[in-house]
Formats: sequence, structure tokens, C-alpha cells
Amino acid sequence: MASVTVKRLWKEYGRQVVLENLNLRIEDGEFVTIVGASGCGKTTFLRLLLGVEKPTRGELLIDDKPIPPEPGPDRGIVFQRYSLFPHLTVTENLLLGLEFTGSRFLGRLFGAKRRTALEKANALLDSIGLYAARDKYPSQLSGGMQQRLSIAQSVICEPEILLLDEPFGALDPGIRADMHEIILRLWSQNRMTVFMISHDLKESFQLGTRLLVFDKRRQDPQDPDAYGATVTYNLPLKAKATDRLAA
Amino acid sequence: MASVTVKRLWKEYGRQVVLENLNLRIEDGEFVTIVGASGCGKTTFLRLLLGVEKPTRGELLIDDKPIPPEPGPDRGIVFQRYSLFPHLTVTENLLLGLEFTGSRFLGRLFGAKRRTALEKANALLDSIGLYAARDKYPSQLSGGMQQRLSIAQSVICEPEILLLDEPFGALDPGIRADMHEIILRLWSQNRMTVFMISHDLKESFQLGTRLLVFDKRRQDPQDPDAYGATVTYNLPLKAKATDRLAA
Amino acid sequence: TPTASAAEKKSFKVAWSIYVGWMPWDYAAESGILKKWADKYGIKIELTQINDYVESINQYTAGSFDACVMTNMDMLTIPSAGGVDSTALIVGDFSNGNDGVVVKGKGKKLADIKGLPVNLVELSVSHYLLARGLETVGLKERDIKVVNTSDADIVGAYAAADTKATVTWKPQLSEILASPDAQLVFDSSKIPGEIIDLMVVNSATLKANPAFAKALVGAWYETIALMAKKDPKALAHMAKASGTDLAGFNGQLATTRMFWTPAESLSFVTGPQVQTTMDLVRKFSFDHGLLGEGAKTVDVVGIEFPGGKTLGNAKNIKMRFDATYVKLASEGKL
Amino acid sequence: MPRLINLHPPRGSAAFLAVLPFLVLIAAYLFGSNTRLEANPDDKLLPSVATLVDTVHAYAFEEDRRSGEVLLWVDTWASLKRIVVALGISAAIGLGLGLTIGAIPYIRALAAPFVAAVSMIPPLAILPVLFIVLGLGEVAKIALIVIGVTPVIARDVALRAGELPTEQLIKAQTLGASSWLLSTRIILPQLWPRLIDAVRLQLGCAWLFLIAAEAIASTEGLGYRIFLVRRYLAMDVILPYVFWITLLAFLMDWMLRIARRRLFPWAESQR
Amino acid sequence: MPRLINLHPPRGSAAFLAVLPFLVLIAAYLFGSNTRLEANPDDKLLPSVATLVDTVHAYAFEEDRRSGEVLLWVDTWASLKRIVVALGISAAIGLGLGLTIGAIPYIRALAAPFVAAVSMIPPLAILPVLFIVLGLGEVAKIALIVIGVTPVIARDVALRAGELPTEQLIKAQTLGASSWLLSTRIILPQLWPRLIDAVRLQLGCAWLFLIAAEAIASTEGLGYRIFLVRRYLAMDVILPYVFWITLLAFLMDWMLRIARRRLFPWAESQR
Ligand SMILES: Nc1ncnc2c1ncn2[C@@H]1O[C@H](COP(=O)(O)OP(=O)(O)OP(=O)(O)O)[C@@H](O)[C@H]1O
Ligand SMILES: Nc1ncnc2c1ncn2[C@@H]1O[C@H](COP(=O)(O)OP(=O)(O)OP(=O)(O)O)[C@@H](O)[C@H]1O
Ligand SMILES: [Mg+2]
Ligand SMILES: [Mg+2]
Repeated sequence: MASVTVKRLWKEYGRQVVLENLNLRIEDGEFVTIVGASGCGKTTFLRLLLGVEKPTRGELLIDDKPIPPEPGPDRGIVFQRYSLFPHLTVTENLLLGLEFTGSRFLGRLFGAKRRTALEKANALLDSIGLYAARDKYPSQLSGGMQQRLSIAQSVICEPEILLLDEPFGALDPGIRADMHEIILRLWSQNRMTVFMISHDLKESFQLGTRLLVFDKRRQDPQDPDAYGATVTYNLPLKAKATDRLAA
Repeated sequence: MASVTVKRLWKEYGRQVVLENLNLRIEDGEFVTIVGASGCGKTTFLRLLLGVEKPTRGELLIDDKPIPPEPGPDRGIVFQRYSLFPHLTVTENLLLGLEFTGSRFLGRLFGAKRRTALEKANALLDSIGLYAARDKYPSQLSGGMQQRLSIAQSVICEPEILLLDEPFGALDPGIRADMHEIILRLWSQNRMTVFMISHDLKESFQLGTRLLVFDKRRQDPQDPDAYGATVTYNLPLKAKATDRLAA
Repeated sequence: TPTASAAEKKSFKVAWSIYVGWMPWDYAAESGILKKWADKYGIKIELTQINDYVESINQYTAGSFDACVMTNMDMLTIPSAGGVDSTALIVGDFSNGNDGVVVKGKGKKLADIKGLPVNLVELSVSHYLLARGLETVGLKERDIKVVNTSDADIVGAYAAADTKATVTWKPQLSEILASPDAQLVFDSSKIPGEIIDLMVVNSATLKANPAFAKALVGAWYETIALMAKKDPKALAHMAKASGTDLAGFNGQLATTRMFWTPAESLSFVTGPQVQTTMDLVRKFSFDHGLLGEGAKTVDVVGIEFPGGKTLGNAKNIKMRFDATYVKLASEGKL
Repeated sequence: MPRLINLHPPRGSAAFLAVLPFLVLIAAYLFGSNTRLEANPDDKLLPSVATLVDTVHAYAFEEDRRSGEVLLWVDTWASLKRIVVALGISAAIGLGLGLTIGAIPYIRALAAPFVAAVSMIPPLAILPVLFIVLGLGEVAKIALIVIGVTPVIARDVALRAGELPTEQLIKAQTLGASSWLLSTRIILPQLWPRLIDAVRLQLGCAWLFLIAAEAIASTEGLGYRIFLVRRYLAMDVILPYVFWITLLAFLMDWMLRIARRRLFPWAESQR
Repeated sequence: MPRLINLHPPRGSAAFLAVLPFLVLIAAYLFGSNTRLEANPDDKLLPSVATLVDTVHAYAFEEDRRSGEVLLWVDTWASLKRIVVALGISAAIGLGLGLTIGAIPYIRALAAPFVAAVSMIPPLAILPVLFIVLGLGEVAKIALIVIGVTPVIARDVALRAGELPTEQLIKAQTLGASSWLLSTRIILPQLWPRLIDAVRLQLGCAWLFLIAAEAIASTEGLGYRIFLVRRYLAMDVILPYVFWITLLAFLMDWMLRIARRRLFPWAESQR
């Protein structure tokens, strides 16, 4: 439950302009899907929202307050290259968020608390089809399994803003539909604000309440780095969450 | 230009059966697309073809000879998690295959040879839209850029068998179409045999001359690892390469 | 710290290192003789073996020990030059062939050393012995090239092809002489009484605690009396503790001039030779910068001998030879 | 014919290959020893096998006349105690320092240059100070090893902590991890196997310091014995002792490797 | 308030933080020195600043009475030559060994246990054998460092070579790389920065061996001087020399770090 405001935002790497004069206002509880050519700066935009990159110029506000300069449990992330913790089994990877928020000092849960957390985790594992693999280490999982786990890991703590960087790239259509359902259910239950990068236009239209298209307004063929991308289309989509769930 | 024969092939990890009694005959120059649920063993099958995993039982023949037990330039691969060489720039990454095959001792090309190679590489870079980023290191590329480079890297040497593990997962529709075209052109020019895992059914139908569906025939709910997947559908697709190129 | 030890106290720490002339201390402790004497004077004496000789002196100088064994030259250059007023309580022996100069090649003479590199522990008594030896054949130190070589490695170093000459002490000297091409060309028996082995006590501690001195002196002479009698148990123990066998140990003992009785010791320290020796030693030390970078003259450190004679700066007496307790021992008054 | 890089020796020949260089070394020794002993039968530098066996027997199985103890075991026990304690302390401090230096920028700014500088101080050169501050007992010996080994372990661990992918750290923060939880639940567990590697690489150094410490002030221990007989060039004692030290260190190395594999299976399969 | 882990000290205060522990050390020294000198004005263990300055002046800027040379520079030059040559040789051999051990299973089976065993041998204990083989000159001193440092570097490099993702090696083979090309074009270039790290971690050890080597038989060098003046507890010489050695080693470390960053930018941005 958080609104996001972007004001005259620029992002440059060295002399390469990646994002150019971005202006946006996203309301509480929107489901924003982002599309755009490869390398145009979508991931960079998510990293800015996450707080791990600083804008070169301009402002980024969450609920009209400047964005905290570091990641936190209010903003969940699924990376393009899924990153799991190699030293933890599937269950442990999933429990981690609950343990962090439930036990500030030890970062571990015991007794009844642990049982409750474990139930929640197991239910989620079941719904993403990883229950049978719950004791494996990440290196023993297939690519798609890792991606599903990564998604589950970031939604289990129910963040206010969920950032998804091509979360369904490595999933087959059946499982992809299941994951859509999980994300949509969580979104409508918790009214979080979602930003999702996708290359699948159909998916973007189907899931989002708003579609952002990133593209360069200007091109300099001599110097392709001179101009950056910005939001060229900002389409409100009309469908309701409940409808989309059924779809 | 190589046929692939699979005879009564089993693959197990410990007591988990991944692939079960696989039998196949793929002719020279086919374009095989593979679909199947996440975690069912598609990547494992490619790894067997690559020669980096050994079958637990059964035979794997290329041109009716046992598969060499190690990877070689006859079989190109694009990994699900794209793997580039972090110490080489984009151009260097792409040149590598040409240098390896063109210079057995130094692994480097000089003079006219180098210029020819460079031209080939630059043309390819241009067609995948990475010419502007040619001097960057992989860690400075976006996910989709890395994936494109990875594909280009494996096709530049024109292998006889090309193994693609979800090669287009991180690409937007425009670039994806370009990549389709590049792959199809190379395939029809060199008559290589292609195995491509994809989660996009439409893409699978559109590109392949044959579609394999991997699935488990039997399920033991008590012990999900007891049975492995096998090829449940093996559909010849009728479209011609040239038609598909136009599509 | 050194001043802390000035007060009267009940327990004392003594450091010793392995050398033929000091092995009696080990036996005194092991056999209970030392404890017997300490008990007699109502004190405790803890004897600590330190394997690295120089380190033991350094530790004594830094104040970790009340007493330590060392040679006359090292006493002058380390504790005394370091400002720690020290007293030589017992003159146990002097080297009488224990230190020697070896040149590779049978039949060589000391004069043949000219122009050769000489491996030795620089600035040690070996260095002093060499300097004294060179004088006898009219050579100067610059006629040779001194290569600093640690005493632990000197036997191995001698075996190396490029080693031409070496100066060292026993037991290393015996090992080197055992090799077929080694020629002993000079040894400490030619300068008897110049390399002296001492039990050194912090002067302030000594002054405040005569009991400590009495116990040490008493234990020492009781122990070496056993040696003089060739007590097999004592000798076997000392041989083993110094890492050799009885024959090897007796070989070392043969070239060590022990003062078997308090009387012998007394006549040596009160005699004139100690003073001439110390004069030679302090000049050598000064020439080699051993009295410290700040030392402007050879006289910086004052040395006092029994009877009140002094050498050097009488206002800065840091090295004392004291015959009081040996005298008591010789009179049987301990 | 597969590439050399893909050829794995079968179990049996792997064992044979592993033993080969040792056999060559032994052969070289025998040859050298024979040659020297023929020239001079009293040569002590490379004693004959018979002499070695006798000496080993005397040191390892006969009671010492003087003390009634079997020297080799007394020495081994004394040295092992020291080195195990010292390595334990070094590993603990090294891990703590390395972890905080690697994880927390302020601590890095504060401690990294200092640790780097300290790791360069040759501890043997400041031994006198050390002995005076810590006395000549067990503490000083253990401290010498700790001082010599800890900074290197700390730097190694810090280097490795810095190599963890940033994505992991970011992800953990989005899961609500504080700096403390990040350190204890994400970074620390992944550093354990790396700590073991770091300690393994320092084993040789640790033994070196132990020997140096024992050579200065001690009355038992493997280093002490070597020091004691060195002035007699008793290679018939020194060589077996060196061999024994090497074997002990090698076994420690091997046990650490096994422990790493058992305790952190995920770190093996990561490759 | 951001997490500790995300707080980066600004440049100025980073420098201050870095200097802080050194200041504390200096203060502790001054206190200790004062206390001891009050008790005994001639105390040699912790000389006063004035004494230190005098001695440094004498050693660094005045000609020695006996030899007519400026001792500090003569010593520094002698030692630096030795250590640079030795480290160069060690790095070269260590890289070669580590690379082949890490990359080629047959070589690993053959050499890994041997290198592990050799890395555990305390070289100082077998010095006599070394003397016979190599004499007492420069060769022996350099060899001692090389013997002490190389096996550890080799093991470190081999460990790192083994950590390269298998996907890379597979990919390279599908691009037609032979074992040779794989080693020279894929593995070797990625090991360079790791070699630099390995050498950096061994710098302290290398200096230690240098000092030990110079203590054995030499006529100049930083280690020689330290051992020489240790005979009369001239801490006013030893401490500046130790400081100087530490500084030199620290500078070498720093230069290696800079070189790593300059030469292998991709290795930095990988994090
Ligand atoms: N090294 C391994 N050890 C144990 N099990 C493994 C290992 N590698 C893969 N597996 C298991 O083998 C099964 C098949 O994995 P594979 O990677 O082939 O799946 P996939 O069909 O490619 O799935 P995806 O579409 O998600 O990439 C999975 O259940 C996985 O857990
Ligand atoms: N650390 C970096 N240093 C320099 N340039 C960078 C860095 N990270 C990203 N870039 C550049 O920024 C541009 C945008 O990258 P970004 O990852 O945001 O693209 P993207 O829109 O997510 O693409 P994709 O869909 O392929 O993932 C790219 O051109 C890339 O080369
Ligand atoms: Mg991206
Ligand atoms: Mg897969």
C-alpha cells in the first residue's frame, strides 16, 4: 500500500544516459507492468525503486516521502537472474523472510512460532510445486524451480511494493498460470503495489492495471549512448483484479 | 548435420529418477522443440546430449556412433543461465569461438584472419543489436543483452548440433523475432540439428519441425521421485523453414 | 620492572640456557639441590630454561628475570650497556678451547684465513675470539669478510661448499671438527681466561636480598662438587639434557676450565687478569658499536672489580664483579 | 580421445599417482644418502635408513632414561596442544574480524588498513617485546602463532566475504534482515567453508611459528627437540621429526577438508 | 537511519578511521616507553622518540663508521632485490602449478597431495639440506622464500581455479577449445587477479622467510641487521627496521591492489 512518484528522474552510467527525464505517479495498489526493448533501462528503474542505485538527478518518492536509500522489507524483489541462498535448503530459503521479521535477534524461530511459519511455507511450497524438493539445495534445482522459489521467497513476507524482473521467464505455461494466480491473489488480498517487467505483451495486458512502455524518444546514430529511455506510453488498463483472476 | 538416436535411456540422480526409458530417433537437420513442466528433466536431457552427464542406463548415439563423452565444437549450447566469460569484452566473447577453431595453439588471430573474423563478429553483433556495447564487459550488460550475446556466441562457430535451453526467456518480442530469424537462417543455411527447450508453445510450434513433450507417465503421490519423465508426445510439424522465416 | 625487584622479596626467577658450563644449574634444579638451598634461606627460586641464549639475556635485561647466565662480553654489551646494573655473582668457568676458529682444508694455518669469508655469530664471543686470533698473526678484521651466521645453523652452513672458514663454540665446534676437512687453527685455550661464563644477578635485587645470592652460590658449589667427583648420575643427566651422550659431554667439559671450588673462583676474580680481559673486551665492544649508538667513548659503562678498582666511568657503574658470596662459600659460611 | 581436462584417473591409478612424487623423493634421498655415506661413513647430513630406524625407535618407543617418558609422544602432545589452541583462537578472531571487515564499511575503513599492516609485521622480529609482555609460558607461544596467522586469515575471509554476490545481500534486506541478521544468517554461514580453506592455507605458517616459539623458550615440543639436536647436526632426529610434523599437518589439512565436505555439502555442489 | 551495512564513511572520515588504530598503537607505545624509561633511563626495550629519531638518522642518513655505507639503504636494497626476485619466481611457479592442478585432473591426482605435503614442511627445519644443495649465497636465500611461499600460492590458485563455474568450461569446449586453449585463454586470464590476491596474502610470510634467510648467513639486508643488533637488544634499531619492513610490505600490497584494479577491471565489477 504505497504510492510511487517519480519526478524529472535521470540515470546515467558514466557518459551513457540510461533513463531520461522520467515523470510518473503510481497510486496505491496499482499493478504496473513494464515493457520495453532489451537494454533500455527497465531493470535499472527497478533498482532505483529498490534503493540500490541512486538517481543521477531527480526525485523518487514513496508515499510522498523520499525513497529510503537502501532495500527493506517494504519492497520485495525477484531478480532477473534469480538469486537464492546457496547454503540453505528450499524450505530454509523460504522460511528466511519469516524468521527475519519474526525474530529480530536470532533470526530463527522455535516452537509454536516455527510450526506456524513452517505451515505457511509448506502451503506456499505446495502451491508452487516444490514441496517434494523441499530439502534440496538451490544448486540441485532446475532453472524454473529456482525461479519459482525466488518468487515465493519475496511474496511470503507480503511487502507493500513488489518488484518483479521478468519473473516468469523460465516457466512453462501451466506453472506460469499458477504463478499468475498466486501473485494476483496476494496482490488483491494485501493491496500491494506491484511493478513487473515482462516481455510477454499478452501477460502484461492481462495482469496489469497500468502498462508502462519504456523507449528512447530520440536517437543519435553516431552516439547511441547520448540519449536515454523514458516512459513513452502510460496506459491505464481497465480490468479488475477479480476478473483477471478468473481469466 | 547429424542424426541423434536415443535408446532405452534412463537418468537418475541418487534415488530420484529424472528420465525414464527414453526412445527417440531424430534425423539430420531437424529442428526439435522441447516443452514440458518445470523440473521434469529437459535441461538434463540437453546435458546428456552435450556429453557432460552420463546416462544411468541406455544409449545415446550421434550419427549412430556413441556420443563423445565430452563437449565439443560439433555441439553448441546456450545455457538457461547464460554463461559468458567475465574477463572478455563483448567482442572478445564473440570472437572466442573463431579464435579457438582458427588458431589451435595461440587461440588468437592476427592480421587478415583477425580482420575477417572481426567482420563476421561485427555483422553478428549488429544483427543482435549489441554493436554499440561491443567494448563492455558482461557484468555491464542487461540480462537480455547477455542472453543475446550468449546465443550469438554459440552460433558463430556453426555447430552441427545446436542445443538451446530457453534461449529467448529474457527477450522482448521485437528482439525475440530477430533472434528467431537469425537462428532459422543459420539452421537452414548450415542444416544443423537443433534442440530447443521453450516454454512458449506458440514459439515451439512456429519454429520446430518436431515437437517433443516431456512428462511423467506415472505418478506416485507418496514418493514423487520414484518415476521419471519421458517423451509423451512426439509430433512432426509440417512447416518448411522458409515459410517459418517469413512468418 | 628493574626497580620493582629492588625491594626485598621471597621468590626469584633465574634464566639459563644450554651450554656445558651452565648444565649444573639444570641438575641443581632437577635433583632438588637448588630447592634445598632456597628452603634453607626461606625463599623460592624458579629456574627457567630459555633455548635461545641471546633471548635469555634480553629477557633478563628487560626485567623478566632476577638472574641469568651469560658470558662476560655479553654482560657488558647487553644488560650493562642497557643500563641494568648487574653483578657477576659466580664466575663458573672460562672457555679453554671450547671456542675455536676452523679453516676448511687439512693443514691450514690461521694466517691462511686472509681474504676468506668467515661464518660466525657476529658480535658474539666468536667474533671476539677471531679478533684476538687475527692479532696474533698480524691480520686485521678487514683482511677477512665476516658473514653473520646463526649458531643453530652453523654446522649445516659449514657443510656448504662455499663456506671456507668458521668460528664457533662447542658442541657445534665438535661437530664441525668431526668432518674430515676441518682444521682447527685457533681456539680459546690460546687466550685463557678471556671468555668467562657467569651467573649474573641484578645488582639492586642482590643488594636487597643477600639470601638469594647465598642460595645460588651454595647450590652451585654443591652441584659442581658432584661433577668434580664424576658423579655418574649427575653427568648422565647433564649430557642428556644438552642433547648428547656422556662421551660428547665429557669432550665439552675437557675444554672448559671449571672453577671446581669457591677458592679457585675467588682467586680468579680477585686476580689481575679479569681487569685486563675486561679492558680488551670493552675496547672490542666499543669498536664494534656494541655499547650503543649513543656511546661516544669506550668509558661510558663503568666496571667495578672486587676491591673497588674500576674501569671506565666510575659514576656510571653498571657492571660489577662481586666476590663477597664466593668468599663466604670458600670460608664455609653459607 | 577426450581432452586432458576431462580425463579423470580411475581410483586405483589416482592413488598410485598421488604416491609417485613421494616415491621419487624417497629414491632421491636414498641415492643422496648412499653417495654421501660412501664418501664419509660418519656423515650426518643424510643418515642411512638403518640409522633413521634406530633413532625413531629410540625416540618413539623407548622410555627416556632421564625422564622416563617417551620423547616423541611428549613432544607431540605438547606441540599439538599449542597449535590446536592457537589455530582455534586464530580462526575465531580471523572469522570475526574478516566478517565485520567484509560486511560493514565503517569497520572496513577502520580496521582493514590496520589488519593489512599488522599482517606484514614479521612477528619473529618483535619476539623480545612479545615475550616480555606475555611472559615465557604457553601464552607467549600460542600468542606468537595467533599474531602470525590471524591477520592473514582475517584478510582472506574479508576478501571472500566481499565476493558474495550483491544480489544476495539485497535480497536478504528486502526480506527484512538487519545488518546483524545479514551477518549472522547470510554471510557467516557462507564464510564457514571459506574459513576452513583459509585455515588450511595457513597450517604451514602456523607450524613454522610454533617451531620458532618452541626454539626460543620451551622444554618440550617438536620444535624444541629439533632446536636441541640441531647444534649437533643430528639429522637422524631432525628428519623424522620434520616428517612427523609434515604428517601431522597433512592430517590436520585432510581432516579439515573432510569436515568441510561433511558440514557444508552445499559448498561442494556449488561448483 | 540506514543499516550499518549500507553506511559508507565519506572520504575524509574514512581516512581518519584508517589512521585511528595506528594512533592508538603509537599512544600505547609512548605510554609504555615513558613508564619504562622513568624506571630505568637506559632501558633499551622501548626507546624514547628522541632515541629513535637519532638512531634512524644515523642509519638512514649517515655513513657507517666501519663500512662507510649508509646502512639502511644498503640493507633495503639487498632485501628488496631478494624478495622481489623470490616473489616473482614463486608467483610464476605457483601460478603454473596451481593452474595445472586446478584444471587437469591427472595433474591434480599427481601433484595436489605432494604440494599439500610440501606446503606443510617447515623449511627452516631442513636448512642444512638446503645449504648442501644450494650453498650459502643469494640462491639459498631466495630459494628459502620460494620454498616457503610457492606451495601455498599454488594451493590457493588451484582452489580458485576449481571455483570457476563449470558452465564456462563447458561453453568454451563447445566453442572448440582444447585443454591447452581452455587453460591459456579461459582459466589463466581469470586466475591473474586471484594470483595477485594470493601473493598479497603471502607477503607477510615472504618477509618472514627473508628475515629468517638473512639471519642464516649474510652480510647485509634488513633481516641481517635486525638479527645482528638483537644481540645487544638495540630496540632503537629493531623497531624502526620492523616499521620500515612493514611499510615496504604494505606498499607492495598496495601496489599489487592498484595493479589488480588497473589491469583487471572486470574482476572488480564482478562483485
Ligand atoms: N545435480 C543434481 N543433483 C540432484 N538433482 C538434480 C541435479 N540436477 C537436477 N536435478 C533434479 O533433476 C530434475 C530435472 O532437472 P532439470 O534441470 O532437467 O529440469 P528442467 O526440465 O530443465 O526444468 P526447468 O524447465 O525448470 O528448467 C529436477 O527435479 C532437479 O531437482
Ligand atoms: N553497472 C553498469 N555499468 C555500466 N553500464 C550499465 C551497468 N548496468 C547496466 N548498464 C547499462 O544500462 C543499460 C540498461 O540496462 P538494464 O539492465 O536496465 O536494461 P533492461 O531494460 O533491464 O534490459 P533487459 O530487458 O535486457 O534485461 C544497458 O545498456 C547496460 O549496458
Ligand atoms: Mg533487465
Ligand atoms: Mg531447465
